[in-house]
Amino acid sequence: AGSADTAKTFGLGRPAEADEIAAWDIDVRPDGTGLPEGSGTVAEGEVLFTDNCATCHGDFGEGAGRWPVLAGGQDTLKEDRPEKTIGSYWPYLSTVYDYVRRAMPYGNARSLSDDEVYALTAYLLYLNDVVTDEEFKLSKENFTGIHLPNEANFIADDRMAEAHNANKGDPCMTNCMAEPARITMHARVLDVTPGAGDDETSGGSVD
Amino acid sequence: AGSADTAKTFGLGRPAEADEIAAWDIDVRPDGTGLPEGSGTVAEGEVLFTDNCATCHGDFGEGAGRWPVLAGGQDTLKEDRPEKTIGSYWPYLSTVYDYVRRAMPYGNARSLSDDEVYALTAYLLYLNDVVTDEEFKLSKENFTGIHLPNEANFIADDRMAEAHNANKGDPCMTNCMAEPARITMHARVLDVTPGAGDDETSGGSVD
Amino acid sequence: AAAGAGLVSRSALAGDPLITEVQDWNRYLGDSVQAAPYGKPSEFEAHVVRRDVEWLTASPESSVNFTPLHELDGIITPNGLCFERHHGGVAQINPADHRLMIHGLVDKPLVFTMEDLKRFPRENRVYFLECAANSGMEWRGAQLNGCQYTHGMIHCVVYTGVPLKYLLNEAGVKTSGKWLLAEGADASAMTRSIPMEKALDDCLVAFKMNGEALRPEQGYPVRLVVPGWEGNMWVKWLRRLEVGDQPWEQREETSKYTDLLANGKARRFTWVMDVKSVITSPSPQAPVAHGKGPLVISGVAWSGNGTVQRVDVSIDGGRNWKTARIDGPSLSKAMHRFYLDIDWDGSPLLLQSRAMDEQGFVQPTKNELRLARGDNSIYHNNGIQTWHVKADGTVENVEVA
Amino acid sequence: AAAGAGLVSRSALAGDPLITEVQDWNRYLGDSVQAAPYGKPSEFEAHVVRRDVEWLTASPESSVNFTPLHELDGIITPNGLCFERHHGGVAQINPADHRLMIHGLVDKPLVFTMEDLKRFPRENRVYFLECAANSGMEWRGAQLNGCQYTHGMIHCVVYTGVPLKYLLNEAGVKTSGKWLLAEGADASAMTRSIPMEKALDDCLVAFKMNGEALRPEQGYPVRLVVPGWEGNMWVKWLRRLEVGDQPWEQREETSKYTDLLANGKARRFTWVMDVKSVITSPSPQAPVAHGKGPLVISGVAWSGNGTVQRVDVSIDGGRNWKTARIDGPSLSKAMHRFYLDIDWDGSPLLLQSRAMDEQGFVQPTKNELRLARGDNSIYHNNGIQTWHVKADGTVENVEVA
Ligand code: HEC
Ligand code: HEC
Ligand SMILES: [Ca+2]
Ligand SMILES: [Ca+2]
Ligand SMILES: [Ca+2]
Ligand SMILES: [Ca+2]
Ligand SMILES: [Ca+2]
Ligand SMILES: [Ca+2]
Ligand SMILES: [Co+2]
Ligand SMILES: [Co+2]
Repeated sequence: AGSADTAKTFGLGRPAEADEIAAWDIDVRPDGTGLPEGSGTVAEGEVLFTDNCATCHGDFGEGAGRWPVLAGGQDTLKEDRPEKTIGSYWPYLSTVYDYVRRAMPYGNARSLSDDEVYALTAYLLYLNDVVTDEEFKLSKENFTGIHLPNEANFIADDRMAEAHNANKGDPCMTNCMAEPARITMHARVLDVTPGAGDDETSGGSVD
Repeated sequence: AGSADTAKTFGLGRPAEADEIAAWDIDVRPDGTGLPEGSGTVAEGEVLFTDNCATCHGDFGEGAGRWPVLAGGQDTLKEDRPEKTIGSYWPYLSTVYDYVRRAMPYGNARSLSDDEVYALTAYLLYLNDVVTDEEFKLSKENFTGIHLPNEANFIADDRMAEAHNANKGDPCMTNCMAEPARITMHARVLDVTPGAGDDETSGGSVD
Repeated sequence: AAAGAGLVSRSALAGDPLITEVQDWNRYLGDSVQAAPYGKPSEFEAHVVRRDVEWLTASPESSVNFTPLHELDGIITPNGLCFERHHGGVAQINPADHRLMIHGLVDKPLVFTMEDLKRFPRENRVYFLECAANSGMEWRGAQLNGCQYTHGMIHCVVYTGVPLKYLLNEAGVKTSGKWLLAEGADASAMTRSIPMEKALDDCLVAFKMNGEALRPEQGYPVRLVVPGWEGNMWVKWLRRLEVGDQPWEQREETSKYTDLLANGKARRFTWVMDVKSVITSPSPQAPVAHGKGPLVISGVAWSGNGTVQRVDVSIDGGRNWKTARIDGPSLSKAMHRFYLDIDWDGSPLLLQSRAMDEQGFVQPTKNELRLARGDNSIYHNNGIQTWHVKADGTVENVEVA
Repeated sequence: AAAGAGLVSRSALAGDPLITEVQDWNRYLGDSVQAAPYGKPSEFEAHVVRRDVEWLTASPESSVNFTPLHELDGIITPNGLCFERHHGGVAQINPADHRLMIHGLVDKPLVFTMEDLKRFPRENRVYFLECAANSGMEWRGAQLNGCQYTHGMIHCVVYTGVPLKYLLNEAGVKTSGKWLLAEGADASAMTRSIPMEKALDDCLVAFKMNGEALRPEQGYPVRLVVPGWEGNMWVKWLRRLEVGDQPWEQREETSKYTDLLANGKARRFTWVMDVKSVITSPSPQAPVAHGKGPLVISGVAWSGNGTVQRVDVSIDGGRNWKTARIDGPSLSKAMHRFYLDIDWDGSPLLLQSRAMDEQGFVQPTKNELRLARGDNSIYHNNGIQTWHVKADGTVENVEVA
């Protein structure tokens, strides 16, 4: 009998087998680590997308109803209602492959083959004008050669440099405004009780 | 606007009306405070007890099944299985009046009149041999003249004087017993999963 | 779609199929955010419930059920698992219909609504509530196999409430007012006498537990909190507070909750809950399933005198002790969680825990208690508990010498 | 029997009949101790539930519901009311079928069962979990009338779990291992990259919340706890931990949970949840029903940087401030409860709270945030909230200047 000690090991758990690791280790990184063997073309992807994805994401990735938009939105990031898509916002193509393989189609995840995910990823590149050739074939080999347009626009967390964070110190306690405060905006959604009244709104969405 | 302050009052609540206080203020103390006007005899109490109490407490307060025993048990307090009743254990008669009025009959509390409670209390005195006359009438007037046998045996909390409490200080950590510990008793109730196995037992009860 | 294309080969792989095959919960959508507006535990936790012992009482409406301590960790008891003790069943009261009256030796007798109470300054405090009868069935010897039954008349939650002193101050206690009678609105109209000194010290009139409204079985809409003192005094469904100059000697402080000694004398007004602890795992309901090697010994300790300063654990029936690690907040009159992480060699153990509180009181052995009080006491059994862990991992409630 | 004999006269008495007449719950027995093995709130609390906002999301299985902060008090969120956010519905997993794998840049890739995890030394810690999108709908301006919706993507519970460092140590992290990928077993197979420094600091692999097993919607049987950091990283149904030398740039750290600035640049890896507070009562869903006089202003404050040092409250829209009373435990990266008890004169109020944390960070105004980041950010809105209390006691969500 002895007490706990951070440095020591406990001899708990069992070795993970190679096949077990392979079964779960499906993540893909921007440098291509994790990409499986295989390939798929834009044309193949179009068929797959129409069959498995378009009901939610629209034939051209424009999004049906409130389901996510996957294509378009280029040059909207500084506008009033930016549209963040694979083409307009996402920094890395690896994320598309990784995410579609792990989580799509929504409600039937892990049902696509590796080749099918290559084809769908190729088609999403096509819908976003990153490739223009319907015969383009995406493969493990050419994958890391492709870059998404917005990659350079991601920066490190610099919240600390914002004015209100940079100037620490005791905040003002009395007469902090020259004039009495006046109301500049009222809540737009007046009835928050779900089911009672009008649930429709022009409001934003949650991510 | 100001912050909380223990000394100040808040002006909350409303005055309690006399009738409201009277409706709830039914407690009775050993000195007779709280006793209502009225009276009742042993004989009246016997009828009431038979009608309203005996199904649970037995015709003579001996307790039906596992329902509480109300009479008897005198001189058992030092024995192996003491029987604590009004006659053998309770220090004050006021408690009988107070409790029967507030909580009995079980399942139909507050249904007895003040006279009825006097009569039942008289009958419980009779069942416990504190009075012996069936014509004895208990009333607000003679109430505090009656003392229960065990009153003198209640003492103040002196747990602090017990050996294990009196000697504070760091307890023994090593070789605290001359010999290795040996098991002197095993749990008597082996199956504690209610509903599974035998729930009957010779064990004690909870108060 | 190509559903299953990748799976055919997978199922032939070496290793645990729970890993190599895609499981339903990894593929198909689960419940939505609309499924459970008020959530409940997993179906796989259905065994984690309060349990009663039918033979203990004549009526399940004046009875007790027990907190499943062996299934819990940390210091907070979830509201759904806090043991219940009531004497006339659970009163169901609409808060709009509830009133709290203060009268007696006061300047201004007052009636408060629940809304009134919520306008006083509030406090939040973590306190254990232990029934004085907890472990009472074990007074004569080991009887029940499971800490749920031997020690489960305790819970520990965060209370939100108004300091009782604010309410008393509002009514204005006369200088002759030395005692307080607290009364419940339930079918037992529960009453207890409380000395004014305690009432003005740390008592709360609480309307919330663990952040939400009190549960009905814990006195909804409002109960008294009497920190460190026996649970029976924490009057539920609190409706009346009378100030007086003497105690009332109510049924629950004479017939019950008095401590019969060997000489026939009985102690009354034994309020403080003494320093106490119990190992919750391993224990009879939580046997060791994994054989020798790393074993987490875990338990709870508490004291009505304040914080727990130290807990020692013995694996040899009290001959030798090791100081356990107290983990998580150490708050006055609250539960404390302790652990001793050992490397079990697989041989039988006689597990004990021994708590020491901030005032230096040390948890006694059961034999020390019996020596002091005889065999006929019921309440305030804070004796050291022994669990016999056998080589096969099963655990029994035993006593040792 | 003489049932009712005493009552006939009573009903004619002056005063509140709820007092002068014997109520049913004071006469007849209530529910027994067998009625609710696992208890639930009073029927009179049926309105205290998590609520969602249907128009927010396309699918209720990838959606959010909100903690009813306006109904709660203290610092602990009851398990049944902790907001839910999931991306593929609630996975229902039998703990016997759950596995946790550690692999990648480690000496020994390992697989743990739940039983294995429970043999490591445990800790108990109180932490808030806030979604980075909390208050995100308010970025462009006041939108929702109720702190449940504006601030309800937060909860605070006690976790019991194993320090992540013990598990990593067990597998043996190679010196090249600088990042950790955490993955869930649900239908979204949720993934996030976590820097090794944080993983080895205060992260827990937790299996209990508030004493009992994790709730299914909170990741039963096991979740990651990443104290002070955005909720999305606290991977639920945790099944895999891969050690690597670089971050993975997963969907939830690129497409989502990145912060778009006015200049079109976007911040990534914004992990810490900034110092923040909100007044929970009065608030739009908790109007003032009692008119002028004593009024309890109550709220919660928290910071991913540690403890909250101070909370100031303004009743005039930020012109003048009073320091509030922080009540209850002040624990690092946990919720704090504050109160300001005022004597309301009945005139309209513009209520605000402003928290300051142990590192000296002060909660900014919404306009300061917009000035720094533009109008298109979604996450990390820790701006000061304004409630307009009108003379009739109703409350609206407004912005002021
Ligand atoms: C039944 C509706 C549905 C179907 C069918 C569907 N998706 Fe989705 N998709 C969603 C939802 C919902 C999300 C967002 C999930 C979340 O909240 O995490 C999503 C997210 C995505 C995203 C990430 C969007 C972003 O901006 O982060 C991609 C890429 C995607 N889907 C691709 C696909 C592909 C490819 C298919 C077909 C193989 C597909 N989806 C089928 C509903 C669907
Ligand atoms: C349906 C069963 C039942 C009936 C009828 C009943 N009682 Fe009781 N009585 C009980 C129970 C149960 C208790 C213990 C309640 C508790 O746990 O607090 C009790 C307790 C008592 C006690 C206190 C016993 C003690 O040792 O503390 C007295 C005195 C008493 N009853 C008197 C009466 C009288 C007088 C009547 C008739 C007017 C009556 N009871 C009718 C069930 C009953
Ligand atoms: Ca990998
Ligand atoms: Ca192909
Ligand atoms: Ca609505
Ligand atoms: Ca009185
Ligand atoms: Ca008469
Ligand atoms: Ca049984
Ligand atoms: Co006592
Ligand atoms: Co962020």
